[in-house]
Amino acid sequence: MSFPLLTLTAAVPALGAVATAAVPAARRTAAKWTALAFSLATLVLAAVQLVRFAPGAKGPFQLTESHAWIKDFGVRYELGVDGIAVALIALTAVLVPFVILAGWHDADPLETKSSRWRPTQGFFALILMVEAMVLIAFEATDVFLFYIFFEAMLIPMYFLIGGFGDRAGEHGEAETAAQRSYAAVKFLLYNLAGGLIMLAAVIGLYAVTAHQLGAGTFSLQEITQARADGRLEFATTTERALFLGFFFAFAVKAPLWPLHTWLPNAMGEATAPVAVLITAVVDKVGTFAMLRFCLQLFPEASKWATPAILVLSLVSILYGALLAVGQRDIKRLIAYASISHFGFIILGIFAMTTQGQSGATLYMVNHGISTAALMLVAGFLISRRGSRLIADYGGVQKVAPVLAGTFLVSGLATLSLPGLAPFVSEFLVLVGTFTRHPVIGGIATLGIVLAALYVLVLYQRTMTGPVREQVRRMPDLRARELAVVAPLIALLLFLGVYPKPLTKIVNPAVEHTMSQVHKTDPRPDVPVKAPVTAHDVEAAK
Amino acid sequence: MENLIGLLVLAPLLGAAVLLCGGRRLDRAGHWVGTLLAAVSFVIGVVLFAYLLGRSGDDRELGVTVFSWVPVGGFRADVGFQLDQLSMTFVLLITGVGSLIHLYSVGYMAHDERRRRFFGYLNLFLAAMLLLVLADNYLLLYVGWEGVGLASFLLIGFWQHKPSAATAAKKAFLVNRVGDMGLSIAIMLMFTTFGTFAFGPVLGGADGAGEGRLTAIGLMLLLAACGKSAQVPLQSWLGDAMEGPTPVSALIHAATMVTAGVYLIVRSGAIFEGAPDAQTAVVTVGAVTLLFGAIVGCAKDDIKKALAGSTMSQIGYMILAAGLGPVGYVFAIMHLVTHGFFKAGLFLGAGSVMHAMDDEVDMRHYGGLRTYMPITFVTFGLGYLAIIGFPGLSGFFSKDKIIEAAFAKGGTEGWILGGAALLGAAITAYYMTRVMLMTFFGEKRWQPAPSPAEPGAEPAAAHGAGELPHPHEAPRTMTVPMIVLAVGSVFAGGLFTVNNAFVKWLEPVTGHEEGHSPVSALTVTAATMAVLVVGVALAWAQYGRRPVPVTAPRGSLLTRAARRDLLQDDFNHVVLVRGGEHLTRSLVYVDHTVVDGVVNGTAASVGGLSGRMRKLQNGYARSYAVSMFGGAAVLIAATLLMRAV
Amino acid sequence: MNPVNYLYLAALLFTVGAAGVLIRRNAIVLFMCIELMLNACNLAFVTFSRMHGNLDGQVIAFFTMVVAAAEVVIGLAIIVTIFRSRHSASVDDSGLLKL
Amino acid sequence: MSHAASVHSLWTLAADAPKKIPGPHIEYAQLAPVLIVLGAALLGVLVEAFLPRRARYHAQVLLTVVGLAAAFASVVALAVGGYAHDKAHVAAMGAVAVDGPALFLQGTVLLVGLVAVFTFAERRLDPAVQGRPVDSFAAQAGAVPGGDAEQRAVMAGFVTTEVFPVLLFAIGGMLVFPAANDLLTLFVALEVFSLPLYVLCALARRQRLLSQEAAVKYFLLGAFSSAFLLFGVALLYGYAGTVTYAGIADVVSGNVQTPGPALADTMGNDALLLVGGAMVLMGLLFKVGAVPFHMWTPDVYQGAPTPVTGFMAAATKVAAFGALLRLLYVVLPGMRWDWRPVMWGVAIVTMLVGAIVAVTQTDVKRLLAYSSIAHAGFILAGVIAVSPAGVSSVLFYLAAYSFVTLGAFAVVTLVRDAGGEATHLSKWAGLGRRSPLVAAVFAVFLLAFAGIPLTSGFAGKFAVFKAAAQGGAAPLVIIGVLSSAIAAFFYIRVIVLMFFSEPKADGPTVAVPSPVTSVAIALGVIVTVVLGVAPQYFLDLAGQAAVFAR
Repeated sequence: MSFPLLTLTAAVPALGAVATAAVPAARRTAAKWTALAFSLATLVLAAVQLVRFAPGAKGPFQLTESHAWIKDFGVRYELGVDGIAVALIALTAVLVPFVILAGWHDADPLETKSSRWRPTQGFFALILMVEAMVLIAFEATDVFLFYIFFEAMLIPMYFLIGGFGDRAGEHGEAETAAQRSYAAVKFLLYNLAGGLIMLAAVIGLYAVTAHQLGAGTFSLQEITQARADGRLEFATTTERALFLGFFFAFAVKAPLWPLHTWLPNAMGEATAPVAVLITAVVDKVGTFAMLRFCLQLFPEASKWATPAILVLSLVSILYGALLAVGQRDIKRLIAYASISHFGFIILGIFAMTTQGQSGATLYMVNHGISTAALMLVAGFLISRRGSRLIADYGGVQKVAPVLAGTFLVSGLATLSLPGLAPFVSEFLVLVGTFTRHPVIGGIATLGIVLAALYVLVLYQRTMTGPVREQVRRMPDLRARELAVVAPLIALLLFLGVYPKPLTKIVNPAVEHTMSQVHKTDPRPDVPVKAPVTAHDVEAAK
Repeated sequence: MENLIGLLVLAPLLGAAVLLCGGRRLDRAGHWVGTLLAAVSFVIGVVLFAYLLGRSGDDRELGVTVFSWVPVGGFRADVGFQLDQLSMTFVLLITGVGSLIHLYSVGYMAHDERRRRFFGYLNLFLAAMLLLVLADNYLLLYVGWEGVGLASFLLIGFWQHKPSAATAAKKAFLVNRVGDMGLSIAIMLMFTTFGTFAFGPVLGGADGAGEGRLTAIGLMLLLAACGKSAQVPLQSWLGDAMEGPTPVSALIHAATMVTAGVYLIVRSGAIFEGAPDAQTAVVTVGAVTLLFGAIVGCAKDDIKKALAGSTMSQIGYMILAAGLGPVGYVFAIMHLVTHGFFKAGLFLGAGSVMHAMDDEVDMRHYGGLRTYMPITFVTFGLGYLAIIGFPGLSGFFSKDKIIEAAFAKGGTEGWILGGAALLGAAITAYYMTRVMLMTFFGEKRWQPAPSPAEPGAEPAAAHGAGELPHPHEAPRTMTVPMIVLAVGSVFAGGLFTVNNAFVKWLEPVTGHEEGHSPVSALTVTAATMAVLVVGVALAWAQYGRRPVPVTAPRGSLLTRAARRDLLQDDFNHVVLVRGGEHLTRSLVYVDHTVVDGVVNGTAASVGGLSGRMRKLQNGYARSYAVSMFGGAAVLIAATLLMRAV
Repeated sequence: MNPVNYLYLAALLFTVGAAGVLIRRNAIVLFMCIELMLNACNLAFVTFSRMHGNLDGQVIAFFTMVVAAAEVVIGLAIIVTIFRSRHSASVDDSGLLKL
Repeated sequence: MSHAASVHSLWTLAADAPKKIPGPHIEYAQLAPVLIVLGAALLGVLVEAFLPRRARYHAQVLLTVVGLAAAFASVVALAVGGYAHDKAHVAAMGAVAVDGPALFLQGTVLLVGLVAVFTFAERRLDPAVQGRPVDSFAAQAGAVPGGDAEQRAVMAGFVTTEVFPVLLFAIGGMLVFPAANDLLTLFVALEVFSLPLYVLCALARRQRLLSQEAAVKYFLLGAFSSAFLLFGVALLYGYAGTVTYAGIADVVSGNVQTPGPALADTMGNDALLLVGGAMVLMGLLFKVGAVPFHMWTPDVYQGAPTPVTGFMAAATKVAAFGALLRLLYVVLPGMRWDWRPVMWGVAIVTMLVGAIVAVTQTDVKRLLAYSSIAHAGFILAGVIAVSPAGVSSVLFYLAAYSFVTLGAFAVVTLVRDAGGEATHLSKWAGLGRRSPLVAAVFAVFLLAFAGIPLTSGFAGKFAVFKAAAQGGAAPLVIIGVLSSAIAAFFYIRVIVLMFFSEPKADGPTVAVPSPVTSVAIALGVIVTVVLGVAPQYFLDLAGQAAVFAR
């Protein structure tokens, strides 16, 4: 038994959550530093994972751990990572310290109401709790284990959304609280409903495996192996039903049109760091699971559902973008933009090409970083003025140029400007889709125009124009805030110019997925003599 | 030597990074840093040019692959550069004119507190533009393509406190994005067709692909070119782009960036040659735009907007030439270069005038400036002569060739295109003469300075409100570039034509065919001269003989339409902006009431059902008993029924 | 007499008892109706016992009686308590707990 | 055949020389759990009679706890001794089964009873009278609420320590109920645990009118349903000529080789079997609170003293489901094609009605009542599976559910205002701000009810749905999942109320309980988490206990 690195990676934030929660009520700052320290320790462990991960190694999963857990349910504590998971684990581990740092003052109590009321400790402990659960979900190779944490993470997330919000604006405390609680409940119910439908499918999966293999199992490797050996065969309708059950849950989480309406509420009402946690980290579990579970467990059904899913993701792309244009609230705008981006991710996954799926994976990472940057800067902006309405801003660029500049760069990343990371992934998704479905790929390209529209409109209305009176005394980014944004932007630039470290680990995993689905990339119509590319040169070395 | 190519891009990129991230410390010296790095780039360009000249004509292509950028499956995107004669031409134009305009901006932006940032943006632009022309594949070209778009966005909106500038910047970016969409679809089509999008294999393998596919790629490339080069129907942003500082208009929106579309089409010649329909579309766009821009240019009273119309029109010529195939490629590029000189010079002159007139842009408020600013007058005048195609000046050589080539297209098409080009030349002469006359001749129509602009606005008005401007010649940093460009405007065309130098230089890359015009070259030249005279005369009759009214007369229907960009903006506004607003607003409504409504409705109906079922629990033990009794009856009946079935 | 007739009688008594529970208001009467139902059961037990020729049914009848007696004790106690608090033995008057 | 048969021979052979009356063969050791509990109950009655008032409380609590613990120990001993599988058999001349399910459920009931005693014994929540601590039960149950007698009883500091022996009697009945192996024992056990519960319901110290009303409703409807059950027993007896489970099962499955003429006659009459079976089922469904026999549940849960509600909700369900399982698996497997569709219907309606009606509840106890109805539906889904997996899943679910329920009701006893427990939900607003710990604990219970992973509720739900799916009841699983989603809504609503609503100025306070209630709640939390995170051991236990002796 090798060193349980994966368990440790998830255990550290979990321990951190306990430790943070245990800090005495009065010592809020200590709680913050504790949380930050644990999140950084997690980052170190994620980095160790990246180093230990060998992209070319045989077998779909590495760093595996496997222990018996609930024999009766056929459940094993099975962890393992492929390139996709490692990338997303790294994303999570990178983002959480920034989330903590960005939310440094978000949970400071207005006044100490009661010695037992400890919002600060709770806030940071919950964030770490979410991180731990997300990490386990990325690492799990047992469907049931994944499901458990997929569902369980809703609870801390729910408290984060419902329990902490921006300072009340014009509406007053009561209405803000009511809206926040509505958003939290909506988030939870949507996702719970998705999760419960998935539960039915999980149970169905058990019934099928138990019937055909003699003992029920949820091990991804065992199931794919059994399918390859012909020991396990799904009846067509069964496979489709199970696929739909799984997909529904992931489509709610991702979220895919028309299951998206919880996201704008949740992201709008939550504080910016929490919104980042939702869209950049937690939602990624949904798209990740489509790639890992939907496609690998139910390849035939995935192919069967592809046309419908492609259309839905296309609708998501355009619909999300158009609605983003129509928003008056900064955070809701970013939420709808995310819906559009998730459309791209799902499009890439179901394009069933290596470019599409690699692009989708890169997209998950890049969208995580870019949205985090944009949302956090937006959060800094909102915290200065106490309003989320776009109309309440104007001319910020003049008084806070660094804030405006970082906002613009993040926005440009969101609209996938070449040179910044999201461009690479978006283009890969589009190319991957286009090679198989030219019409859908072509229409999806409209998304890049709309993205420019909502980002630039947002920038124009908030940052440019005459300086508004309420904005005039706005301070520029503080050192802590810059420490949050600058590394994210640096990362966006780096991954935009040199995404190879990512593609190197992601590609083998995607090729494995493609082989599970029995799909190969379409050949070019007029293959020209392949030019010798830098890739070949480097590969030859 | 190859490694110098990378340095060419890197130098201004470094400048941009240093200037934008360097902070306030660099405020004092930033502009010189920027100018220096632009000059470094130019020097490298010249070195490379010399190196290329030293090699034989067919061996002037340098290539270097820096690193593998995005390798995924069969998708292999590299960061690699390719320097051939075509790119070299652009490199020299970009870095040369770019350096001059950097220098000019040192003076022009002297009073702007955000000058450092301005130079950062300019350097960023140079880097992106160089990347665009040096890339060895379409995807990297796309990076440069969007990069210049970004720089253009930043520079148009440089005076962000002016809502009009911010709006114009956004509009430019958006319209360009539509074009970019075309470019990305074109790249995707290439990848689907050829499995690669590097210049070499794609252009080399183009004959293997079906015409339909090539036409599709060609049309998408044309869409891209229309966006970047402000061609109909995506021309609407260029006029608004004049909100940017004038050096920007000169560099980006006249000399270099807007010509990227021409570069793209010429570069992709092999594709268009396999797709006659796409070529037809290209020439059509070119012809329409050259007239469109010219007509708009006639009606504008804003000096920069008039020049912007002219730019559109001149690029229309280039696109037209590029669409003609090997007959026109060389002339498209040649006109591009000469236009780079004289249009940049004209813009710098306009900037000088505005600088002198307290940022006044309305030509109706100018007049009689020739005595106050002689250098500006002379350089502007030379540029004017060049653009209208005065014999011997650069515009004459390049434009004449294009008109010839248009006639050489042959058939009705040739007559139409040639006629359009000829008509365009007449209108050019007319509106440029109009600009010249209104600005430098006639009596003074100066107006008191408008109320002071926002603090930190364009070169701060030296005088208080209500005073008449005191025009003066610009400082040395501004006049020197103007003079250099004027020299270029005068001699470039002739230099290129001597010994057919330009044709020979570019031929290995673009190929060249002599056109077979139904009318002789001499006839064309004569006709051109004739329409030129007519144009100048008309303008003189209107603006030289008679005093120019300070407020614009209502004008004819066409004039009014032309003032409003031939209603194209109104069309955009009604169809796209309004339509878009309606669409988004109704979608917001749909999202809230329908999509969300279904969910909330489900929740509400469960709640309603719950409320009604709850009423059954009425507290009376006997009704509970009834329920039990009924339940028992149903249970029994169902059990019996099951057996019966 | 055919023992089946006793069964019909038992069923009838049971139904009458059940109907009484459903329509009478007085808790005591209601309770008596339940007793009637129990007695109907007893009748059925005894009849079946006779039919099958074994004694199980008769023994059960005794158990039923004991249980019924116990129920009376508990039931009356509860009903009397509530009567004392409310001065009414109508089950319809106790409607505090509802919805 | 059993004691009844021997009585028969005595009767018909009366003319012969009287023989020695054969003594019944009773395996006392194997019935020890029941005997210990009932013995302790009798001792408790004696304590009431002979000990001075002041000593009674401690004596009763001690006696009850010791009795239950001893009974539990004997259950464990029996299980360890192999009675759960190898030696499983039917004891006491066919009246009582000693087998896996019986022992598992008896163990569960005893543990539930033990924890319930802790909540019964809580004396710190109500303000002390004259320096004497009082518990949740009426000072003098017979006194008119608000009357002089009550005043005097209260001032005198009377406490109804009788609740402990009464509780023990109820537990005794519940121990027999799932083990009952003939219909007569079933009926008697039913009455033995029901009658004490009726009494317990009427004993609330506060809001006595509600308490009495609950008792009278429970009593009348309970008696009504037991009449149905009894008539069903009569019909089954008429059909099979016997009331033992094995005997009836033989007749149902046609295993009787040489039926007598009467038996042959009635055996042919399926109506007797079907109607009788349905009526017995109805009696049991009433006890588990399945729709449409559920209507007593909310009223009684709300009106009864909260410790009693907790006990009743947990233990009654355990016992009644045990009996239901045994009836369906031992007696009626031969006619499963008749009852399965019907039970499908009942399960579906129960899940949906429970979940839907709960959505608009405003009283926390009623809310939990409806939630218990929905849970009954989920458990029924496992019952319907008709497989060992189904049995074990139901056993596991019952164990998991009962501790969550006990814990939840124990928390309800803590939230109080001037009028006693503050059960109206509006008063729970902002509880999370005021008492984060109590609110968090209650949230854990609610999440377990909602079936969120890592709680016992999830493991249980997964187990029953898994069994149902394997038994081919996929639609049931889907409906179960849907109603879980609806149910989640109202659990979440309470959490929202506690954590995200502003506390009201006149809101309730959370009383600091004595260690007994704390222990009860802590046990609830521990069981909830342990069964959620590491359920394998308990699933094994339930799995091993899943075979019925016939």
